[in-house]
Amino acid sequence: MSLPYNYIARKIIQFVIVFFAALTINFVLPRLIPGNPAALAFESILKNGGAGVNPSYLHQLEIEYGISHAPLYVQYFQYLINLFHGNLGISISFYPDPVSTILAGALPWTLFLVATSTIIGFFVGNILGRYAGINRNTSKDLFIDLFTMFLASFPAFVLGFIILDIFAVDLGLFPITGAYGITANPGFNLQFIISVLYHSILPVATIVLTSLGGWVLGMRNNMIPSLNNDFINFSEMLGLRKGQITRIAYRNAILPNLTGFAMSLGFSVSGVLLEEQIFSYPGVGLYMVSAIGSLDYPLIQGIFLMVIISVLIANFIVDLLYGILDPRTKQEGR
Amino acid sequence: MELLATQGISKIFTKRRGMFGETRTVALNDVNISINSKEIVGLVGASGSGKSTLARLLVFLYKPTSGKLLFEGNDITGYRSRQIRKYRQEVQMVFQDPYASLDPNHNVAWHVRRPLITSGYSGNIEERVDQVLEMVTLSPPEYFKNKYPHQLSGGQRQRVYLARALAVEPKILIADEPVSMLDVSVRIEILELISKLREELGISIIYITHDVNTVSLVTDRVYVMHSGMVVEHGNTDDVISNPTHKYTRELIEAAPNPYKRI
Amino acid sequence: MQNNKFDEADNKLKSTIFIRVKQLLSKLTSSNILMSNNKAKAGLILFLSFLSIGVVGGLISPYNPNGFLFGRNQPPSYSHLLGTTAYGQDVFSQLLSGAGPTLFVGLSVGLLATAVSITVGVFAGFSSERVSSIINGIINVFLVIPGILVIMLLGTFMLGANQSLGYFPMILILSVTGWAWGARTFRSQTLSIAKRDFILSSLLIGESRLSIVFRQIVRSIFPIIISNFFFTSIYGVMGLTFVEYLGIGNLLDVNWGTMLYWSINNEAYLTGLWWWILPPSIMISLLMFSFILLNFGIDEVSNPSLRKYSSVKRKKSAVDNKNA
Amino acid sequence: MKVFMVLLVALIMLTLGFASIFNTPQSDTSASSKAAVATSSSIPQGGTLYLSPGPTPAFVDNFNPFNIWTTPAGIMSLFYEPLFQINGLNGTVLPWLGTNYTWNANGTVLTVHLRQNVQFSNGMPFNSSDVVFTFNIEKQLYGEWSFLTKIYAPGQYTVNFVFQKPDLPFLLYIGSNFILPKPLWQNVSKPASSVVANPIGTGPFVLGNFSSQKIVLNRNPNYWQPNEPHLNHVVYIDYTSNSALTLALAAGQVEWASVFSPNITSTFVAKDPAHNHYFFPQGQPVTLLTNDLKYPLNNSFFRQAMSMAINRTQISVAGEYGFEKPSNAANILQQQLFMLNSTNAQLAKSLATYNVSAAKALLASHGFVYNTNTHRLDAPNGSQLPSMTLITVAGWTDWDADISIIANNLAQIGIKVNLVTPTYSQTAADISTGNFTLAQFVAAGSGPNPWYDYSGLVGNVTPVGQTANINQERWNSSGLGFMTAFTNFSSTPNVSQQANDTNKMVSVMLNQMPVIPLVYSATWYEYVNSSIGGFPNANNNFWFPVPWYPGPMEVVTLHLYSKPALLSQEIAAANLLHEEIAGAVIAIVVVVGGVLYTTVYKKKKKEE
Repeated sequence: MSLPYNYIARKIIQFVIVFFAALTINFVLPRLIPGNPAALAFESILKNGGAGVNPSYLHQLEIEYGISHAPLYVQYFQYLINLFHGNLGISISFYPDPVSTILAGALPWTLFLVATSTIIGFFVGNILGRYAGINRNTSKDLFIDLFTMFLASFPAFVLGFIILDIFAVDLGLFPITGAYGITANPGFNLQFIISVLYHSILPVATIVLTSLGGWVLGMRNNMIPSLNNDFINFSEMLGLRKGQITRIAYRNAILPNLTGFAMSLGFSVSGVLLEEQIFSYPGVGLYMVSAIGSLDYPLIQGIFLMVIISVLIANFIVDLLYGILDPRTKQEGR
Repeated sequence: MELLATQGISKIFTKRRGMFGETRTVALNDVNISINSKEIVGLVGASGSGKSTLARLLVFLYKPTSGKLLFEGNDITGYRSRQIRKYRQEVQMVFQDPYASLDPNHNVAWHVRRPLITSGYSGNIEERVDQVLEMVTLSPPEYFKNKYPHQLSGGQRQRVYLARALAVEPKILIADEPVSMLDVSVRIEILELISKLREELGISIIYITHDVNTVSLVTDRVYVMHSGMVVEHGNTDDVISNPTHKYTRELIEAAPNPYKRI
Repeated sequence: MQNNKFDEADNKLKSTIFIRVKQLLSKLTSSNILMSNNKAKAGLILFLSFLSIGVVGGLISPYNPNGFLFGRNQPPSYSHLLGTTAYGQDVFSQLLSGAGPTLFVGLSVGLLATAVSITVGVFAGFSSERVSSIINGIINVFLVIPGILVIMLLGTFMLGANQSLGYFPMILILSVTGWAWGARTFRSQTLSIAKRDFILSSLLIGESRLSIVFRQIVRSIFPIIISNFFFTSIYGVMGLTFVEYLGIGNLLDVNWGTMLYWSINNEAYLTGLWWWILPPSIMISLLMFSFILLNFGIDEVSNPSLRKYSSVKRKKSAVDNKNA
Repeated sequence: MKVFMVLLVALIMLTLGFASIFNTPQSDTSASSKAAVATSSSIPQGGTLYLSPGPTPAFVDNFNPFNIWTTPAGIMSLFYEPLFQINGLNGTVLPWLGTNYTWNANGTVLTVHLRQNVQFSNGMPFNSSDVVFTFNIEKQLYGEWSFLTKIYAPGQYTVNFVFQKPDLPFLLYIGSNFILPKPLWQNVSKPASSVVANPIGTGPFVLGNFSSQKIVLNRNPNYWQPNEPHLNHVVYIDYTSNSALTLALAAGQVEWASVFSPNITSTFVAKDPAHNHYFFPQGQPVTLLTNDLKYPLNNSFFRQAMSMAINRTQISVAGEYGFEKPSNAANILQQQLFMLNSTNAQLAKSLATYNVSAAKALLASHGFVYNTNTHRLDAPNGSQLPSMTLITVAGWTDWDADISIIANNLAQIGIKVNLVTPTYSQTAADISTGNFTLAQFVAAGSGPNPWYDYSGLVGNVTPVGQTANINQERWNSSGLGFMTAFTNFSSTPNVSQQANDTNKMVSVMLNQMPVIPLVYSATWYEYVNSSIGGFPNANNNFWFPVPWYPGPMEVVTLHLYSKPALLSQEIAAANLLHEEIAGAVIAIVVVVGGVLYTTVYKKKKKEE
């Protein structure tokens, strides 16, 4: 099970390059948004009769918000230096809280949703896709394909709202908002864990439903050639039972779908950020909207960075996993 | 007259391993070959002997690690893209696998027409296409022109490819195992066609193969290659009947006798 | 005389165009790519009907889609087939008028992003190893960054700054976030094709790289390009609804995305105005469904592995299928 | 987006505080030193108030009094207290930590007498050193009290504020500032950005328990007001979206909130009409900003005609769900209309009345003729009037709907309007730099009198391209007699003189219409009085009723009490318990189902 040094080295280099590219994009993008948060705040104060406010207050605000008029490259190096010290800056809209504190509270919820829904989606989708692949070109296959595809193409947020309305509001079976009940005390206790699981059911279910289509189709399309290949035909001739043959084909088909697993993480995160708003789930998706609304650069950057790092690390892990599972990487490395 | 020659050509492939390490494979080591006009030269060797590398080097698909390429007495080793393109009109290559060397999305006429267009052929292109197809005994040309590769047999495909290579009237044709993937019955036809083309068009041919039998059929001279080196060369009949190198003898002994077999 | 000459040339031109079109049509029908497959057939019919609604929808909509003309929150009736919104607009008219822009954005994103993917992907696959790996790195960056973040950021920037450009900024943003998947596919496909003998052969014949790319590589991966076009168009439609849902598009345009935005912001799901929120959702879903079906069909026809598959005859069957 | 709305309104309300300056007597006034909130000892002690000032992603464990607007806004006023509580609606002053105040003869020294026997929640005594320290550190930090030359304490319970020049208005700015305990803050180097997890102040509540979704406050047993607070606990609950908060209100999980919900009657009130209530006080007008430097908007008659062509009732009903009432044309608050003389009142009404023919006639009298063929307006020189672009903030759905109505309205008099909805920051930037033609925005200020309303509309005319913080419509008010009245108003305490100046200003304003007011902006306020009593309502709007506004929030909270019958029942908690049980059952079912499935699946596999 050892991996070639070559392969790991290449993956690490790739990781670092992508990481730096992401860092740079992260630096540039927020600065594209027009407007200056300090000026906005100052103007509102002034217009609304804040005659007692000294003009130097604007400068004061800028300093406090960490807005710099230094040349971009100086800001960029400052940004990198701060990052290496783990300093993501101070949030503007949640002043004076450090961005790292806010993210420490929000990111775990997002990661929890992403992990749960991706894993459940992957397994359920693969099981359905396997079933569809075995029964290819039958009405079962058609039904599974069409149904999951229809769900995948239904606007995700509308589905979220409809599910919320039916199960939480009308039937009252599930909570409307939050990641845990207000009587639960965060910590490692049974009530809290149950509460968290209970609150995550609707969001996770929605994300799983919308992501199922891709998994099912991918698995089905990998399963069919895998069932048709020579080795399987040969095994069939040797008189292996159907179940065994299916299992062999499944093992061959799941490998390409695993790459999809890594690549789809970015997509999954998008879906989760969206559903967080609908289910009022306190992850980074909620902060993202409010941060953009209030031009909170440090928070926007922090969110961006944390999400990208998470996705990158997940990708890296899946890459390594793939390397272990697929013997061919030992020779080719790709 | 010496048309194309190599002087001490070597080719070393380096492959990176990890961040700093690398492995070196010597594919060609100090190879000297030459070909005169209107001559068919054979390159014989087992797979891995470097004969295909040499062929690709001759058409600039690889660059030599050291040594010189001489064409009509000029050193062409340092040619750049424009010169290479011009040179390639003089030296064409036929591939081993006729199933892979034709674009499945284009018909026969396209394959023959394109080299004419890119080389700026001044005459009537369609007439020339017909002419070339006739030349490789694909007649009537009208019948074949609109066929797609998958509608042709292996032998026909190899003829189409020959037509494509010959359309620009090259001086040298490099045939890299042109018949090894064909049925035995078709092999002789293609080889006869190659010999005929030499007579009719007066071009030189480098015939690369691992099959000692076919070499003796068509070539004037032969180079025997082993582990990236030329181990023996001379007139084909001399080499075959009187091999001096141990490796050549092994090669000849290993070759199946077609008459014995069937 | 002069006129005749021109007419002749004109006629000749016309006839060549005519012949070309005829060839294309006959190719399409004879190749049966779309007709041999039931899924593709259903998808095509669905898509064509959407296309026709998109073209004429604005003209046949019974009322001004943006006018505050009627009573508020009226359920469906004979005069208002799909009821009215909380602002007193006719939902049916909005649905019809909104089809055009929705399709336009979706298909434009499909076209633009696919064009970018082809350029980047094929270029990366058909250039030196170093350039190829650099481009691959760039593609990976775009793949890894969750699109929603970029859409939000670029959306607040571009849509705010350049709204007079209509849907163009939106198409641009969605293309920026949507090209990488295609480029990745095209790159790997090109990499495998570029190694084949027939590409080498063309290089030896003296074809320029550009000519090889357009005459041979693009042609070889054409089914994948079409498939990618449909997927990117799906992304375009999804992206449109998504951008509008976030409220960073121009909310006063009528399209299915803005319809959802307004219905959701007026809590149509809570107050039982199903006729406001469901029709655009279902239309979007059906439109994307038609894309998926088309894609399905093309995939099944062009991807031999989804049919009977045998590795011995792999090359042959691949070739056969491309020309079937 | 709505966070900004809240912030904006918050800042506007801050002004309300300033504004009351002019209604307060200038000298020797001393408020009574009795307990601040008139309470009856018969009100029972106990109960819990659940509230949410507005949606926010999560609470942050920081109660730094330098950032009183951080979420959940309003909570600071339950920990920290000001010298005086000022009613933004009518200017009434309640003595709080200060018992009374006096001005010296020329109005440059303000003396405030402090309440004795007040303790901070950690037991430290409150005295003048805390007040002096608070103001001085804020002066250093923000340059905030730059109009004060000196703050000093002549005695342990007396503080003097020395002004640079007579600045009577700022009394109440000083009065509503939170006072911090000096011993705890004097060694903090960066007080504004330090994290305060354990807030210490003189307020009625102390922090009990914090989590990012819930903050529990406990009664301060040593609070200086007798019998106060009536409530044992105040619980802030986090809701992350408007709709979630609305649903929580409807379910009775929250009893006091400030949230916008378009269908409040069906989603909230209808669920329990006896106890679920809302009341939206009307604030300053939302305006259609015209760029007064641009042709043809540089003509006052043109602006007047546009005003008459706009159907404010339609905007109010269709765009604003009837929550925001049509505005008058004079750009002043609803409750100030009584100040107008009959001429002005008549004009303020007629210019804001939807009258297409009058608008057309007014334009025609100046040569702008409605062309019945093109349905566009032709300028006096015969050319067609170019179309105009109207911008407003994307995502502020009510305004986005409003501009659509305005465009329809203006089309009727032949003005073609293109609609664009940039982001908030872009809109604000475009308006301040003058790169706009028409915009829907709040331009006016607000306060108990028109002087404040107008303060945002006058000033130097900034050229297009340069940033203007006030007078963003770029109206040239000089030479019209407006500025004279404006200055006179601010320098006189005489009420009849003020009324006179007001009518002069209003008259100019109506004739000029530098901006076109549309509807009064509403402040969202919902409450559930099933278990908690004492909420302000439309009939008894005794104090500003929103939970996010720090000063008033405390006054209202001290008025709230738990209804006796429900004291022993913690209804909300009971509901939640129920929910937890349901959750546990479902979670168990899911887990057991999963385990069963996998075992069965494995078994099957083995059989194969």
